Amino acid sequence: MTSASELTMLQAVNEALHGEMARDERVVVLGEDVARNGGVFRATEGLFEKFGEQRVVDTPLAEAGIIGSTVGLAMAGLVPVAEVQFLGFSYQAMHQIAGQVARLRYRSRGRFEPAITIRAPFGGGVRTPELHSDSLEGQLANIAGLKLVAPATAADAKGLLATSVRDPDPVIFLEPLRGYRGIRGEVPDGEHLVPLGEAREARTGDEVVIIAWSHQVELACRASDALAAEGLSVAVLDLRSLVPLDLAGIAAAVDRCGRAVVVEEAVQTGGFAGEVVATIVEECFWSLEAPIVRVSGYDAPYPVGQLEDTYVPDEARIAAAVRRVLEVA
Amino acid sequence: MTSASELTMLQAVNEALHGEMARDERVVVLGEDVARNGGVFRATEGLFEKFGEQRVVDTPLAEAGIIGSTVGLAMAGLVPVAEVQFLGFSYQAMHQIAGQVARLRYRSRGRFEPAITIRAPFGGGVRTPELHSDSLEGQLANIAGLKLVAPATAADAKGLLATSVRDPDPVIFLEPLRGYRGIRGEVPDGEHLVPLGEAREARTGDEVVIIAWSHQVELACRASDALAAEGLSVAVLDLRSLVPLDLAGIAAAVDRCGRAVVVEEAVQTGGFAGEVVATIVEECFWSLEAPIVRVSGYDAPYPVGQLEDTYVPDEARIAAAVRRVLEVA
Amino acid sequence: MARPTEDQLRAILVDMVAARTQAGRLWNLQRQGRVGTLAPIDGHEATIAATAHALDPAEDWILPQYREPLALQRFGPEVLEQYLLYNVGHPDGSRLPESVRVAPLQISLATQVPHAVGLAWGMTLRDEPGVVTVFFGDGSSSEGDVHEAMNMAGVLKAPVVFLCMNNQWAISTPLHQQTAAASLADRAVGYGIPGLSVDGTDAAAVYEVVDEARTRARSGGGPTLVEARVYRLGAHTTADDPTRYVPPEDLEAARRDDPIDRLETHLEALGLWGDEDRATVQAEALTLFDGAFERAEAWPTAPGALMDHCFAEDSQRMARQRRDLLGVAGSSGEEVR
Amino acid sequence: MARPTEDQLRAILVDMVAARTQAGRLWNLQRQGRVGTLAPIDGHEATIAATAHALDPAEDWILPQYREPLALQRFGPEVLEQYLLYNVGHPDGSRLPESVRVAPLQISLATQVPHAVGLAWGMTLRDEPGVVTVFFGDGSSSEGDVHEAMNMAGVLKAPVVFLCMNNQWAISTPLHQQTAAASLADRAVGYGIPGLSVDGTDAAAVYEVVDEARTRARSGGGPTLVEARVYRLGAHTTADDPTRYVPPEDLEAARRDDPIDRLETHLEALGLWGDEDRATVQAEALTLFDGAFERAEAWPTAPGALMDHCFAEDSQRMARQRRDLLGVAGSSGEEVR
Ligand SMILES: Cc1ncc(C[n+]2csc(CCOP(=O)(O)OP(=O)(O)O)c2C)c(N)n1
Ligand SMILES: Cc1ncc(C[n+]2csc(CCOP(=O)(O)OP(=O)(O)O)c2C)c(N)n1
Ligand SMILES: [Mg+2]
Ligand SMILES: [Mg+2]
Repeated sequence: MTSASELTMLQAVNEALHGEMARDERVVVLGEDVARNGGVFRATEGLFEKFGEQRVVDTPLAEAGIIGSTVGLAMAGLVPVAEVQFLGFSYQAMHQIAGQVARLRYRSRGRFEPAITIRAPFGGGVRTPELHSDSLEGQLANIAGLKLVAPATAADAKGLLATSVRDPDPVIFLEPLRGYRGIRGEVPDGEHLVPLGEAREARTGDEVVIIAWSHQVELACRASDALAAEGLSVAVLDLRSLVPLDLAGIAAAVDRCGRAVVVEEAVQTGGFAGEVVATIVEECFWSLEAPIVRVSGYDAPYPVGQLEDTYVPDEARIAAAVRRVLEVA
Repeated sequence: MTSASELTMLQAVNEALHGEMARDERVVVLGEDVARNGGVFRATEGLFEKFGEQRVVDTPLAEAGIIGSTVGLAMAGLVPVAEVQFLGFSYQAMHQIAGQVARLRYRSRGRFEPAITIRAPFGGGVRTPELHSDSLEGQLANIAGLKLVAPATAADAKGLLATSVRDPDPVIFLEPLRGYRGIRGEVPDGEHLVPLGEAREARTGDEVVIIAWSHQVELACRASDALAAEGLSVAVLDLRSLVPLDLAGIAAAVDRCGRAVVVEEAVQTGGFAGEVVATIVEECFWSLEAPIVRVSGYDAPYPVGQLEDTYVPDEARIAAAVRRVLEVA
Repeated sequence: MARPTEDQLRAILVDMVAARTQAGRLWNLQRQGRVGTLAPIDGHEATIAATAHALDPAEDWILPQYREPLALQRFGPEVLEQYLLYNVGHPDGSRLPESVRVAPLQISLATQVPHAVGLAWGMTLRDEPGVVTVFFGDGSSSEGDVHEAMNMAGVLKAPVVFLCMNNQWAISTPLHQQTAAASLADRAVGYGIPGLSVDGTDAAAVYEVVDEARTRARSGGGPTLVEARVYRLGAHTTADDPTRYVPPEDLEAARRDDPIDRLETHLEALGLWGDEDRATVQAEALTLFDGAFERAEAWPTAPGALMDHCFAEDSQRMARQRRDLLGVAGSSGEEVR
Repeated sequence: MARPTEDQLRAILVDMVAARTQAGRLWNLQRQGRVGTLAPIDGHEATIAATAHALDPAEDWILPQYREPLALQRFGPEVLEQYLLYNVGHPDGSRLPESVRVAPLQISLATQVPHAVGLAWGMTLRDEPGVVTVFFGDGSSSEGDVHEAMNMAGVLKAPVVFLCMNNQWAISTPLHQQTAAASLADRAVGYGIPGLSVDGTDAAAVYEVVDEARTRARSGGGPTLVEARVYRLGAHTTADDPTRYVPPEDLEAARRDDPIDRLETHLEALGLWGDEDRATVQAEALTLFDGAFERAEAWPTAPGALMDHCFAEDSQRMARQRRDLLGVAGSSGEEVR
């Protein structure tokens, strides 16, 4: 049996990076302020001291250059783990992410292995300046050739990141800003791997299933617990990875509950929640006893501090949505 | 009564640009090869000769510079109409499109008016090199602050483009490569305006509605006509604009037919068809008599020439989908 | 190229001292949790204030990065007022009145640089005489947008002053890891435009080069790249701990070149400045600040502001979202059938 | 810096003549609709072939834009074979065997330039001796990626040869509208790296500068920017009509400097080249080409190739899509429950 420690998501991410760099010397970490400073959130703390300036590199301030160079590093047989300081700045590198990283294997017909991981913090609730909190999953999921991973717990942050670094395909690894210090939990010591594409039942239940990922899982669980007090049995399905998507896991939960709420923080139109709804309709339309409700951000840019709490879905909005799908006879 | 002429979509786009530049001297056209060469497809033909090098400008080869400069031009009170030579290269400017163009009004709280239009050809079927055919609607629709217009007919190409240029908000105007010369029809002469956000019933019908936009409308209509020969009544709803989306128009069609097929050319996961399905579920779940089926590209990059026809939805795939939603008793 | 008059130098110093004083107050308010993360101005005052004084607020534009507002008094008192509103997290903090030719702060680094080219180009198309000065840091200079913009401006001969504030750091990344260039002004030749490097702690020198660049731009001579060499005397932001990476000896050396001390010494020698002047300016700066901050904290916020100005008019979906939002602000806002 | 030997010059000429000959054949095939849109090599042969001969195919890499393949014989016959497969629209056309250190063509302009930096950097991390040469055009040089890459390479001292093929045009946009720079080599100083401008129609001169840059890179001296000045003698692509914008007199002047004529004259004077040599080379080039093209046209395509190599393993959804695709390839492939 393996021992475990109580860690924050941030510590879990850091532990995974230490573990992977120690395990595989092909792993290199690059990005803005990731070396001497250990990252602006300390996610890469200690790597520079432990693995040296050759493998842990502070790059110039140039996202397209950073992501573009990971393509070349992969061609050289290395395993780059790049940090985009905030997901909103991945836009500066979108041509490299969508047109190059995502297509390196495809274009070369398997000659080059894009074992590239791009880590980026995202999501709101911590009063950041503009473009630091934006949720872009819906946009990234539409780019063929990319995997999209979004852990909700400290254990998964470690296990999914380790798996992502080892994965032969490019992975965008999303780390919730609010979870860095706000989410903590038991994390297995030593090697810990969690497969991509297997959703996790964060709460069991059979009346409604709330489907979520990343920090929204935490909120969904709180809503589920609150509703349990009212005698409602509300399941929470943590997708863990959006690409690959656990079609069977989603179908099983919806078939069982017959009612579903999908939660995300992004702009509603074109968000990934829409994809989840479409998937449910394709997978288990006949099990549906009520329309699926989306709880999301609004069709407006992620706002400044004073309006953040209005924009970001919270426990109350999620609970209200659950009640709504239950009201339908 | 106004006269009309038979034009290709390309001629219609060109006519709209001529009309808007003549009407409003604040309109400036900029992009790669748009001036002396009249655009690589001749969409801007004659503008340089007619309106001069001040208002029709060949820029350096720099998409972020082009789109970024439209923000400043708008701040100066001009009405920039920029061309991105192929939509796939809007990725190079995505940080300017999503973070700047889309937020100019929002960030300045209404001080600056982003009367910016970004035209871009897209879509497959004409054997272009990589990244020339990609459909990015699903990704662009998730960016709050952008309008997204995708005409399917020559008349709409003129009428929607003229409206887009006059619209006070940023508009991404999508022109189907296959439609440039492949789609032709009667186009009103002189001023012709089509409002944004009003879907068009391209075919009437009451058994199934095919929801589509841009070139897929053409294919959907062919499928509808073929199925009509088998005695099936299949409506085709041309969305015309994805943002703003005609919620009422979609609801009316689905309420009437009870069965729907959504067609798009993009990668399936995260494509805009998913948003349409989610919208239908929200708007008229109880009218649905069968699961909505998506006909789309695959979860792989848009392929090279020999595989194009396999990738792009065609009349046969659309018809098969219609039959499938009808099979369900 | 004109040297600043003694009156101008004194006016510049007044703005610099006021900025430094207000920056200290703002830092304390941040520590009290009353304002959000912000980037201190310390060390940058001479470059910003002298640039502002070399420009004409009635015709010229300033496109800032995020460190500049406190030293832009010359462009109007609203710059301070809105900056404080911005810092308390109010959306209207990014709105300046039509009369103030200053753009909102830019968080997405370097994206404002192409904006400057479009704005300057647009002004020439409209036969307006103004020049656009755009600020960006040494770190930002590595972004592709700066390249695309400077090259485009060279071709268009757009009246832009590209003001690269080289404070030696991009958060924890030192200049030598940012670029191998001997000087960031060396970028100019690659665009066929003039490039000048100036000691950014010397207000008079900055005024001169900006005046020269502005004069050239106004006479159709096109853009100029100005590198202002300064040193970031404070933390990158209130969220940063520079002791992790800034060599103390470098910081010490830089403090000895504090732009404010330099100009004070100069003007004291001329008998134009003394302790009382400083005391008065500091007192006035704080009075101004405290009044504006009080108004900023009291400024009302409505949940609907979330959707205001996204589009000129709400879309069908936005109208519903707004209705739900207002109906249940903060508690429930998902889309209702 | 080494001058090419006469044997090397002759070998370079052989490749240039073969390339020009095959380009003509390819153009005709395109006109017959047997291959897709392509970009002719005419006028660029000396720069490409001489560069290839200055490199070591066993250790060095070439990252092309899209005009180069026909003159890269030195890197192996597979370059031509796969290029033809690419031109008939087969996905495998972008695959070269492990032994061939040439990357797939790049359509998204300038994106290959940061790749070169990462690859060169990666090779140094792995203690491999090779140098990476990346081709990009004068138009592409305006893209932000080129700036970010050259700056990063300067800091990392990555062994890269940035080869800017300045053929005076980006489709219809002439160099003077692309940049106000006097020379694209002037960009180098802004990154603290050496910049050389060379007459790209002079094979010997190109060989020398590339050899010099390569030697420096291999000895840890870091990257070099090389501007090769040539003139695009043909259309931008088979879809382009240059008569709309290319001044005939410029084209005429350029034809007088045809790189092939230049080198032929030089080697004829040395008695190393004559009409028979040309005839033989042309004949062999066509035989090689025709054989390869026949195989390319006959190469089988399977609909499943659409999804192959997207991921190492299909996702659940992809597996279904593949099943539907194969079940109903070309006729119906929408997702089935
Ligand atoms: C495009 C982008 N990338 C990264 C960041 C995160 N970030 C904020 S400030 C900063 C350093 C900026 O350095 P510099 O341009 O020199 O300005 P300074 O802070 O030194 O004044 C970074 C990396 C950002 N805001 N935008
Ligand atoms: C990022 C991007 N923008 C635009 C295009 C469309 N395009 C293809 S070739 C070309 C001109 C390229 O000029 P240059 O780099 O000088 O290369 P050349 O064709 O002259 O060899 C353009 C604009 C593209 N392929 N990629
Ligand atoms: Mg700096
Ligand atoms: Mg060129």
